[in-house]
Amino acid sequence: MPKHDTPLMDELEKGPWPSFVSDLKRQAEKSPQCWDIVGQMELSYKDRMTHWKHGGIVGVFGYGGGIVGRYSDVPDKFPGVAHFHTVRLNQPSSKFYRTDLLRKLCDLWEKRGSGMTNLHGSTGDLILLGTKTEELEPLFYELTHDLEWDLGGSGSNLRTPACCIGKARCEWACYDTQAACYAMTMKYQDEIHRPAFPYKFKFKFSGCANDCVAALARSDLSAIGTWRDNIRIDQAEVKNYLSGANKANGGGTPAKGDKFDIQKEVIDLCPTGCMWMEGDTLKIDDAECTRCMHCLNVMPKALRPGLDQGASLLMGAKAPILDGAQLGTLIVPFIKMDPENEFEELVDVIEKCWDYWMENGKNRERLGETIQRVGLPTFLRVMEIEPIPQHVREPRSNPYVFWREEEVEGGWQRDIKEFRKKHAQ
Amino acid sequence: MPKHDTPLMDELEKGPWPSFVSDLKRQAEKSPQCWDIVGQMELSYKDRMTHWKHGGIVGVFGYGGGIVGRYSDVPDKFPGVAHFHTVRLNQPSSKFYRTDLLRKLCDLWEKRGSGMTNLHGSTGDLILLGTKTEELEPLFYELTHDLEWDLGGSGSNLRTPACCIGKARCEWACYDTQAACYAMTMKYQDEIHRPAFPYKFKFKFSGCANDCVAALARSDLSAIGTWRDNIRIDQAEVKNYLSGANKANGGGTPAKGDKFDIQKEVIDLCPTGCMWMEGDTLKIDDAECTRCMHCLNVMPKALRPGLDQGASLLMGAKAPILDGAQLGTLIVPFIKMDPENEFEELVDVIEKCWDYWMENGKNRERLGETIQRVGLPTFLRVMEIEPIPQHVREPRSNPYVFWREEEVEGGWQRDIKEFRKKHAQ
Amino acid sequence: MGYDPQNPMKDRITDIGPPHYEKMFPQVIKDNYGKWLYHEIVRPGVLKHVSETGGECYTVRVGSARLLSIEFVREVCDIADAHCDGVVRWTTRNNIEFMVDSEAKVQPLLDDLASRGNKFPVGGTGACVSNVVHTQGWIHCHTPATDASGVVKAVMDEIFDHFTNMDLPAKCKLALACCLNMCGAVHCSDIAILGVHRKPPMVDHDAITGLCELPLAVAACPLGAIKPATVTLDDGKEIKSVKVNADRCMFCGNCYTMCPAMPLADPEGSGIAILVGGKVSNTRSGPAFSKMVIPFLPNTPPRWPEAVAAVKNILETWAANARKYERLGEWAERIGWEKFFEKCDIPFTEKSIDDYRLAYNTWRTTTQFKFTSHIK
Amino acid sequence: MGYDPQNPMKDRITDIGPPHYEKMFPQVIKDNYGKWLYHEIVRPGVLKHVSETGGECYTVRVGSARLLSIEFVREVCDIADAHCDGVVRWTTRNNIEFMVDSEAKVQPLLDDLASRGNKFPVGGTGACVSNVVHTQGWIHCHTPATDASGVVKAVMDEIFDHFTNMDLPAKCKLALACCLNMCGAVHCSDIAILGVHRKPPMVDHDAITGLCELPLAVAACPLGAIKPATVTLDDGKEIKSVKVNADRCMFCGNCYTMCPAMPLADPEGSGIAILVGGKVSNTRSGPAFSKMVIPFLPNTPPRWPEAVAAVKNILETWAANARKYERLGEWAERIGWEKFFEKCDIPFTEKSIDDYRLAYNTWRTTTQFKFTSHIK
Ligand code: SRM
Ligand code: SRM
Ligand code: SRM
Ligand code: SRM
Ligand code: SF4
Ligand code: SF4
Ligand code: SF4
Ligand code: SF4
Ligand code: SF4
Ligand code: SF4
Ligand code: SF4
Ligand code: SF4
Repeated sequence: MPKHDTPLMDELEKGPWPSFVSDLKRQAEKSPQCWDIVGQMELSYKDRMTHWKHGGIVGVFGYGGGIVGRYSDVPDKFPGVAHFHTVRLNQPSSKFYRTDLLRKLCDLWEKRGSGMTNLHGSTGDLILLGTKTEELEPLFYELTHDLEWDLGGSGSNLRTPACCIGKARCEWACYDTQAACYAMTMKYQDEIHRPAFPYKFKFKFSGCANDCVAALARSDLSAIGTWRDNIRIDQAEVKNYLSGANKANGGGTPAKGDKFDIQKEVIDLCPTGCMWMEGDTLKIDDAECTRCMHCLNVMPKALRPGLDQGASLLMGAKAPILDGAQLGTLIVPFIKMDPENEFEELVDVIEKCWDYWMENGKNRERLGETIQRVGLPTFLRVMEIEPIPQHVREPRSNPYVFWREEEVEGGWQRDIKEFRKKHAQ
Repeated sequence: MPKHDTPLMDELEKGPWPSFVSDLKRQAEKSPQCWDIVGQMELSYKDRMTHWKHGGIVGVFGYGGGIVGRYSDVPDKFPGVAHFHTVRLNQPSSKFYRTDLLRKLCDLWEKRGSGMTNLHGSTGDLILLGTKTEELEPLFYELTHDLEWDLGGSGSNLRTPACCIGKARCEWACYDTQAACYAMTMKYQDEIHRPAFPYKFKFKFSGCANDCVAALARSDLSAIGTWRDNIRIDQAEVKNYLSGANKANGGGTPAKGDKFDIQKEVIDLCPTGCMWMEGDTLKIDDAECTRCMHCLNVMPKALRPGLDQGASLLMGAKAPILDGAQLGTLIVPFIKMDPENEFEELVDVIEKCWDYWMENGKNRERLGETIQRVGLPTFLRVMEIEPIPQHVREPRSNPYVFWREEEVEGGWQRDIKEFRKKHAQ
Repeated sequence: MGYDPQNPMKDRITDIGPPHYEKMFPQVIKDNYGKWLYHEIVRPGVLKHVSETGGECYTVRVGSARLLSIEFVREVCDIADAHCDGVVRWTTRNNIEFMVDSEAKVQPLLDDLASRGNKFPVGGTGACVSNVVHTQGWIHCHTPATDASGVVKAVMDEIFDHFTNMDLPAKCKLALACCLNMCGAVHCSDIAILGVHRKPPMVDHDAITGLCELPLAVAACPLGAIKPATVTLDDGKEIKSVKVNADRCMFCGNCYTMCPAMPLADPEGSGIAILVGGKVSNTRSGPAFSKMVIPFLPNTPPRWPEAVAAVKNILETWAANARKYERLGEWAERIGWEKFFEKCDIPFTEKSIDDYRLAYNTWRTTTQFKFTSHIK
Repeated sequence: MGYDPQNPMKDRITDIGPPHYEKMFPQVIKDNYGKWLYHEIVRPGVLKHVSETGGECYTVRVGSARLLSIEFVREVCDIADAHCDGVVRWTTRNNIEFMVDSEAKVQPLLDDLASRGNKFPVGGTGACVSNVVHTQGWIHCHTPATDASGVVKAVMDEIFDHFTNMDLPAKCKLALACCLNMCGAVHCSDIAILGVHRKPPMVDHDAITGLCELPLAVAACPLGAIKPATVTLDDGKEIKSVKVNADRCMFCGNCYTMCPAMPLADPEGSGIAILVGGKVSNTRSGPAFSKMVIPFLPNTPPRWPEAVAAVKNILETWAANARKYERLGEWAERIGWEKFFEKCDIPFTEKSIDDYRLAYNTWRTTTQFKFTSHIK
C-alpha cells in the first residue's frame, strides 16, 4: 500500500506529547497497511466524520465476544483497512508484563494484524487494533497455543475484570485485588466468552476508597477495599510531619504552600470532622470515620488502614445511555475478601445478582437500570440483604410506600357493603 | 341537640396543652350543634375513621371558591353536623385584628354557623368551620355588608395570599410584605373567587431568607426578601457580643453554652466561609455571601441587611401529590418590590407565568409540575428570562441536550444520498 | 336592609377582599413600621422589639389549639382590650400574640394569662418546639388517615416543657397532615406526623355511576393501577366501573380525591408515619425535605401513645446530641443517617428507601459510611 | 502443528484466561507483595515505595499515546530489558511504568528515556494533569462525534507542563469520549471532553430493510421520537421504514447503535461538549458526576483550538484559585457554580440546565446564591 498525502495528520507530529501519527508512520514502514490507517484518518480529518461502518458480527468459533467487527466505508480508497476488526485480550491482573511475553505478542500481531494496539482499552483489555476476518481463527489458535492467552469480552457478556495495582505496589490495599480479579476472570471464562446476559456486565476491583481503577464509576459490580477497625496511627511519624521531616502527601502536592499545616490540610478536610490534636498527638474518633482515605493520603507514613480488612460492594455503575449515568450503589457495606476460600462471599453475591438479573433484566438493560426499574428495596429483597441505613444517603422524602398485603393487619380484602353500613353514601 | 357520652374525647381534656375538646364543650353550651361535633368525633375515635363524606360543591352565587362543602356520613345520629361546610375568609395581611372586628365576626358566626373556627387555615385564611347550605348566602351578605370582608379561595383558584409579619414588627424585612400581600390579594380578587386556572395557585411573601411564612415550601410563587449590597455592620455592637453584653441570637438559644464564641457560632457556620475576624473587627466578603441570614440571626444588634433591597422569586413549590413534593425553584434572583409602582415588576412576572400556565398546564397540574414537564429551560424561555447559573444548584450532568434546528449550522435537513456518496453502506 | 332570599343579587357586594391590614395595627406598630432595629427574647414567649424611634414593642406569644370556639375568641378579645388597646394577632403557625408598648405592661398581661387555666400557655419562641402546624383530620375532612387536633393535643401535652422553655439546640418545627395531600408544611418540617393509608381503595360499584367520571378515576392513578372494568351488580345489572390492581397501588389516595366511590381509609390500614429533618429557612444549609424514618404507627386514639413516644424520642435524642443552632436535619446530615437511626434506636426498614421517581438520588453511591449496629 | 483451516476445532484451547499475574511480577514486587509501608513521590513521575522488609521500588511513570504500534512496544521492551529485569506495566490510565529496585538505577533509566525524543515524557504523578483516558474516535469506531487520539494529542501538547510538573492544587483527571456511549470515565472526570451530535438521524430507506429490525429501531429511542412509517422508494416500491420526529430528538445516538441505517454524524452538527467537576475517589467529598459547562464546540481538526483553549482555561483558572487538595468539582461547589462560570469567563447557556429525568434535583431551590455579572 502506498503512502498517502496527509498534511492534517502530519500536523499531529509536532508538540511535546508522544505522537500517535509518528508511531503509525513508523509501523507503516514494516506494516504497509498502516499507511491506509493514516490515509483514512486524514480523510476523516478533512470530512470531519468517521469513515467506519457500523460493526458487523465477526468472531471465533464458539465465542460470542472478544472481537469487535469493523469495516471501512471507503474500502476502495483504503483497501488495507477494508476489514479492521479489533481483538480484545484478557489482560493480566494489574497489567504487569514480562517482556518475553510482550514480544511474542508483538510478533503474533505483526503476522496476523495491523501492528497497531491499544494498551489498554478503557475496560482494561489489551487491544489489538485492526485485522481481517480470515486472520481471526489462526490468530486465536496461536494466541491460545503459543502464548497461553485468551480473548476478552464484548457484547452482552461479562467483560474482562480489572483491578488496581493493590498489594503489588501499594501500601493501602485492603484486600488482594489481583487475586480477586484473576479468580473471577478464571471462574467466569464462560460468561466472558459466551453472551448469556441481558447486556454487558463489568467487575472492577480497587484496594481502597481512592479507587484507582475508577470502579465506582464504571462497573456493574465494584469491590472497594476498606476496614472496620481503627486507623493505625504512628504518632512518631505524625510528629515528623509536624516538624516538616516528612513531606505531606508523599510530596505529591507541593504546589500550594510548603509548610505543613495539619489543621488545614488534614483535620479541616476530614469529611466527618472526627480528627483533632491533643498537643502533638493526633486523635481519631474511628466510630465516626467513613474511611474516605484523605488523611492517609496526606500522611502515608503516619496513618495506615485498620487490620480488620475487607471490601464494600457497590452495584450498577454505568455510562449515561439511556437513563443517565449511575455511580455504583452501596449494596454490601462490608464483606470479607478471602483468596483462601476462593472469595466465597463475593461469589455468592455475584451469582445471586446474576440469577435475578438474567431472569428479570430486559434486553439491553444494565443491572443499574434494572435496580432503578424494580427499586432498591425489591433488589435488596431478592438479594436477601437486610435493608440498612447505609444503603441510602438519606431516607425517602416522598410518602409513596409500597406496602405488601401480608404486612397490613387484616389484609386488603374489604367489604364495601360492610363499610357502607357505618358510612352512608 | 343532646350531649353525647364521649369518654374518648374527654381524655383529651387533660394535660397542659389547651384542649380543643374543652373548648368545643364550652361552645356547645351556647351552640348545641357543637355537641354533635363532639359526638361524631367520639364515633371517629371509636371507629378510627373519619365520618365525613366526600365534599359536595356548594358556594355562594357568582363565586367558585371560598366554601368547602362537607356532609356527615352518619347524619341521623348527628343531625347538627349533617351539613358542615367551611367558610374561608381572606385574612388581613399578617393577621393583626382589632377586637371590634373580631367580635363582630364572632357574632356573625354565632348566628350563621357552628361557632367553631380555625384561626387560621394552613394557607392563611381565617376559617369558619361548619355551617348549613342555607346559611351561606345570608352569611355572605352580612360578611360583605356589615363587616366589609370577603371570602378566600378554594378549588382551582388563586388562594388567599399570605405574608410574614415583616416591617410591622421585624427588623429584617427587605420589602413591605403586607403591602405586597394586600396589593396582590386586591388585584386578583377575581382569580381568588372564580376558578380559571388548571389547578390551585398560591402566593406567599416573606421579608427575608428566614422565610417565616414557609413560602418556599408551599407556594407556587414565593417572594423572599433579600439585598444586593453589603451587610451593615455595627462594629461597636460586635464588641458587645464579644464581651457578652449582647446576648447571642437575641437570647433565643440559651440552652447550649452561654459564653458567646463568634468563631463557632457565626464564622464556622457561615455556609460560604466569607467571614473572619481581624482582631475584634468582624469582616465579611460580601461578594461571597449568599444572604442566608444566619449571622444576622445570631447577632441582630450588630448586623443588618444591606440597603439595596428587593426579593428573590421562586416558583413551583407544592405538596407531594403526585410527582413528589417540590420546593420553589429560583426563577428571578432579584427584583425590586416597590409599593409605589404597585409592584409592577412582580405583576409582570405573575402575569407572564399565568398566561403560559393557563394555556399549557394540564388539568390538575400545579405550576411546578408544568415546569418539570416542559423543563426549566423552556419555562425560562417563555418567561423571557435569560438563563443564568443562579437558576441551578449545578449544571446538568447528563449529556441529553435538546438543540433547536436554528441553533445548528446547516439545519437538520440532510440528504442521505449525498451522505452515501462519501460513505458506502 | 339585610339579606333578602327573594332577591339574592340585590345590593350584592363582591371582591372587596380582606380588611386593610393598616387599620388593624396597634399604635406602636403604626409608629414604627419599617423602623425596627433589633429584637430580644426576654424570656420564653416574650419578645422585645426596639425601633430606631426608641419605641418598644413587647410581644407575648401563647400556644393555641387552632380549633377555636368563638367563646374563646371573645376571651382573647377581652384580654386584648384589657392590655393591648384592643389589638391581637395570630402568627403563621397559629399562635396568638398579644403586644404591649412598654415593659411595665408585660407582667400584668402574663398574670392575666396565667390566671386562665391552661388556655394560654406562654412560649413558642427561640429554641423551642413550635406549635404544630396541622390540618383537619376527623373534625372536618373526608380523606384523613388519622386525626389532627387529637394527635396534636396528645403530642403537645407530652413535650409541653419544650414549648415553654428554650432548652433545645435550635428551633424545632412540628407539623401534622392527616393524609398525603399534606395540607401544611409537613414535607419540610423538623418533625412531621403524617397520616398514611395502607389498603388499596375499595370500589363502590353500586354508587360509582352517579358519583364519578370513570375516565377521571382511571387517570387519577399515577401508577396506572386503575383500569376500566365491567361489573355485574347484585341485581344482575351490568355497569361500567373500574378495578384496582392492588399490587401496583401506593395508597396515595388520589383516586378517592377524584372519585368518592373509592374509599381507602381503614381502622387497621390507616395510621401514622413520622418524617424528620425538613426545614424551610435558607439559613446555613438551605431548605430541605422531611425524610420518612418511621413508615407506620397505628392509630390509637385518644392518646396515640406510639406516635407521641416516637416524636418525643426523636426530639430528645436530637436535643441531647446536636450542636447549638443545628436544626434536626442538619444534625442528622452531619452525623449520617445511619447514626441517626442508631442513636434514636429506630428500626430501619426498606420502607425508608426511596423507590419513587427521583429515588436514585437518595441511594448511597460512595464507600463513605459509618459502621453501626446495623452491620453485623 | 499450527492452525489448520480444514480442521478448525482440532486441539482447540478455550477459556484459559489471561497469563497469571504473578508470573509477570519483577522480583521486588514478588518479595514485597502486601508488605508496602509507605510511598513518596521523589520528583514528578518518580515514585518510591518502601516495604516493611526494607525493600524499595522506584517507579518511573511515562505518558503514552495509548494508540501504540508494536514497534513502539518493542522499544518499551528494550528499555525494560535494559533497566528493569524485563518487566514493565501499564497503569489504569494508559501510562507506562518502569520499575527498578534501587535508587541508583533511577537516573540511568531517566537518561535513557530522555534520550528517545518525545516518546517517553516522565510525569503524571501527584498533583498534575493525568493522562487522558480516551476512546477510539475516527481511528476505529462507527458512532463518534469527534476524534479521540487527535484531540488528546492537541490538548496534551498544550498543557504538557502540567503533566510533567506537580504544580496543581490536586490531581486533575482528564477524559475524552467520542460519543454519548461514553466509553471511559468521562461522566466522572475533573475535565471531560465529549463528542456530541446535534442533528437527528437520517433514515436510509433504501438500506433499512436489510440492516435493521424496525421494532428494535423504534424501541431504541428513549423519547419515542421514532415511529414506524411506510415510505415510497425512488423505484416506486413501498416499504416499511421509520420516521423521526426531529423536535423530540436529543441526539443520543441510540437509534444508530441499534440500526445502522440511521446515521447522525455530521461535519457541522457534531462536535465537542466540555464537562467538568466529576471525580471517582471517595476522598473528602465522595464520587461525583461531571457537569456540562460548555455544550458545544466545533470539530476543528487537526488541532481543535477551541476545545484545547477551553480545557486550558478551566484548568488554569482552577489551578490559580483552588485550595490545596481541592479537586476541580470541590472548588466549584465551594465557590458556587455561578462563580465558576464568572471566574472562568464561560458564557452560561440554557443547555447547562438539566431537563432530563432527574432534572429537578439540580435546580436551585433556595434563595442562597451569589451576585455575579450574570445578574443585571
Ligand atoms: C474499545 C472501547 C473504547 C476504548 O477505546 O477503550 C470501547 C468501544 C466501544 N464501545 Fe464502549 N468501549 C470501551 C469501554 C467502555 C466503557 C469503559 C469501561 O468499561 O470502563 C464504557 C462505560 C462504562 C459502562 O460500561 O457503562 C463503555 C460504554 C459503552 C456503551 C454504553 C453502555 C451503557 O450501558 O451505557 C456502549 C453502547 C452499547 O453497548 O451499545 C458502548 C459500545 C461500544 C462500541 C462497541 C460501539 C457500539 O456502539 O457498538 C465501541 C467499539 C469501538 C471499536 O470499534 O473499537 N460502550 N464502553 C473500550 C473497551 C476496551 C476494552 O475492552 O478494554
Ligand atoms: C383547610 C386546609 C387544612 C387546614 O386545616 O388548614 C386544607 C384542607 C383541604 N385541602 Fe389542602 N388545605 C389547606 C392547606 C393546604 C396546604 C398548605 C398551604 O396552602 O400552605 C397544602 C400544601 C401546599 C400546596 O398547595 O401544595 C395543601 C395541599 C392540598 C392538596 C395537594 C395539592 C398538591 O398539588 O399536591 C390537596 C388535594 C387536592 O387539591 O385535590 C388538598 C385538598 C384539600 C381538601 C380540599 C380535601 C380534598 O381532597 O378536596 C381539604 C378540605 C378539608 C376540609 O374539609 O376542611 N390540599 N392544602 C388548608 C386550607 C385552609 C386555608 O385556606 O387557609
Ligand atoms: C411570628 C413569626 C412570623 C409571623 O408572621 O407570624 C416569626 C417571627 C420571628 N421569626 Fe420566624 N417567625 C415565624 C415563623 C417562622 C417560620 C415558618 C414556620 O414556622 O412555619 C420559619 C421557617 C421554618 C423552618 O425553617 O422550617 C421561621 C424561621 C425563622 C428563623 C430561622 C431559624 C433557623 O435557624 O433555621 C429565624 C432566625 C432565628 O430565630 O434565629 C426566625 C426569626 C424570627 C424573629 C426573631 C424575627 C424578628 O426579628 O422579629 C421573630 C421571632 C422569632 C421567635 O419567635 O423565635 N424565624 N420563622 C412566625 C411565628 C410562628 C410561630 O408562632 O411559631
Ligand atoms: C498507578 C495507579 C494504579 C494502577 O493500578 O494503575 C495509581 C497509583 C497511585 N494512586 Fe491512584 N492510581 C491510579 C489511578 C487512579 C484513579 C483512576 C483514574 O485516574 O481513572 C483514581 C480515581 C480518580 C478520581 O478520583 O477521579 C486515583 C485516585 C487516587 C487518589 C485520590 C486523589 C483525591 O484526592 O481524590 C490517591 C491519593 C493521593 O494521590 O493523595 C491516589 C494514590 C495513589 C498512589 C499514591 C497509591 C500508592 O500508595 O501507591 C499511587 C501513586 C499516585 C500518583 O501517581 O500520584 N490515587 N488513582 C493509577 C495511575 C493512573 C495514571 O497513570 O495516571
Ligand atoms: S485503589 Fe487504593 S489500594 Fe488500589 S492502588 Fe489505589 S490507593 Fe492503592
Ligand atoms: S479516613 Fe477520612 S473520614 Fe476517616 S479520619 Fe481520615 S479524613 Fe476523616
Ligand atoms: S421572614 Fe424575615 S422579615 Fe419576615 S418575619 Fe421572618 S425574619 Fe422577619
Ligand atoms: S448571611 Fe449567611 S452567607 Fe452571608 S455572611 Fe452571614 S452567615 Fe455568611
Ligand atoms: S391533609 Fe388530607 S385529610 Fe388532612 S385536611 Fe388536608 S386533604 Fe384533608
Ligand atoms: S391510591 Fe393512588 S396508587 Fe392506589 S389506586 Fe388510588 S390513585 Fe392509584
Ligand atoms: S465513545 Fe462512542 S464513538 Fe467513542 S469508542 Fe465508545 S462507542 Fe465508539
Ligand atoms: S438520536 Fe436518540 S433521541 Fe434522537 S431519534 Fe435516535 S434514539 Fe431517539
